[in-house]
Amino acid sequence: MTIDVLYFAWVRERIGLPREKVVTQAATVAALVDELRGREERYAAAFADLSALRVALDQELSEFDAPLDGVREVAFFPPMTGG
Amino acid sequence: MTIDVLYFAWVRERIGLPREKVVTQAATVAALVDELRGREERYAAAFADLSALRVALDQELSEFDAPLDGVREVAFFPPMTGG
Amino acid sequence: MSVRVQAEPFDAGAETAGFTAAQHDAGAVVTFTGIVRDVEGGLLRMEIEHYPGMTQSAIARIAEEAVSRWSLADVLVIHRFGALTPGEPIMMVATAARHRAEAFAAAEFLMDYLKSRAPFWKKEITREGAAWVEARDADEDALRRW
Amino acid sequence: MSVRVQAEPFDAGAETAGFTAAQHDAGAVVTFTGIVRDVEGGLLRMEIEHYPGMTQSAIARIAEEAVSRWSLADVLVIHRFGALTPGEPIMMVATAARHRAEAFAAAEFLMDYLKSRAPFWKKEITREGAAWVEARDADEDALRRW
Repeated sequence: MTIDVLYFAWVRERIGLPREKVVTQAATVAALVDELRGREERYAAAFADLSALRVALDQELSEFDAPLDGVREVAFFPPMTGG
Repeated sequence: MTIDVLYFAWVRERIGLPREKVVTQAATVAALVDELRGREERYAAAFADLSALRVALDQELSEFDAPLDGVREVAFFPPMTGG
Repeated sequence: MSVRVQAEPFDAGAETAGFTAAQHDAGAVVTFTGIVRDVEGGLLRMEIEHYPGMTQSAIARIAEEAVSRWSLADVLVIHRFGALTPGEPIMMVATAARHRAEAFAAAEFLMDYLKSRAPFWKKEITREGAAWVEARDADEDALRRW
Repeated sequence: MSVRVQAEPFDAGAETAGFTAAQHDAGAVVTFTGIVRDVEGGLLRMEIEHYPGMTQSAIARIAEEAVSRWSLADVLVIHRFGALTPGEPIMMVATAARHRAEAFAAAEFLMDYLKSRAPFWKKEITREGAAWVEARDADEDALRRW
């Protein structure tokens, strides 16, 4: 399947791009993260500490152990600092 | 001594005037209230239930057992409803 | 710190704009505006009586207490007296602080104390007659949390 | 209920005036305005990044949650993104209710959730460099009270 993967804030800066299409068979967010980590050092750096990251599936906050089945858009970012 | 006595809200309406000068030897607010009650029915009506009243001495909230010594202005009114 | 007791209407928007623009080190501004609500029977007007010699100083003391409890950059209190019609602002408070928790807490504290410790009395005049607004136990209870 | 996510500046005073004037059965209006504070080293600008597809709906859901928890007459949320300079309003919330306790509680709830659950990220640019603002544990803790 092909998923839109989005990056925000310092995750975007470390990886060096705001979004990309990723072809993957990963069953969960965590499995997708493992695939991305294996790609290049900049991905490994961005995903070094999952406790410092948040994930949204199709624009809803989710968890790293959530399944990717049917998901079209995954976004990774640090804890939010609005307000 | 002569004290300015002020009335607000329904206390003012029951007694029928906003302020008056009162010559008294009352030692406490409660003693002054007793004197006023004895004057006329409208005073007795206004002071029937002290738990429904508040008192300020020289423009500071006080208590009915407070001494009147040196006080120049006494105000009686119902619980406040500002804001 | 600014305390105004006045018969004239005020514009809550203009007051908020002026108060906010005057802040240079505050990250948080909270405002509360109290508005005359219509009541059953149809409110013709609300009359607010106050104790002129005491009102300003009583409010100033409440505001000073707020400033001493929280780290506030600024405080504004405006309270009207006289005749008001439904929809008109009765009063407002504004607080400015570095962080939101302080600005919120101070604004709630000011409101709780103004409700029960500032010498104002409200009378509602409807087609059916006039009645003094009674103090609510909940308002007196609200003071205990501070 | 109105939610606006925008790059353009807004006037907290004009928004407060408009929001207040629109209320017909509310006795209480609370507003919160967040302002860009200067930081040590001198803030040149703050850049706010957001997640366009998610921001509006995430805020709307928080506002709907507030409406379901308290009896609110109206809610307004405005949040900016892009480049801001010290002294500029970042965001505001306004709540209207019959009584003040509801308006205050809902405004604080909205702020707590917007801080930690709306997809915005702040970056501070000073003469010494640029740094992403880190989320504070206190902001995450604040959610537990609701």
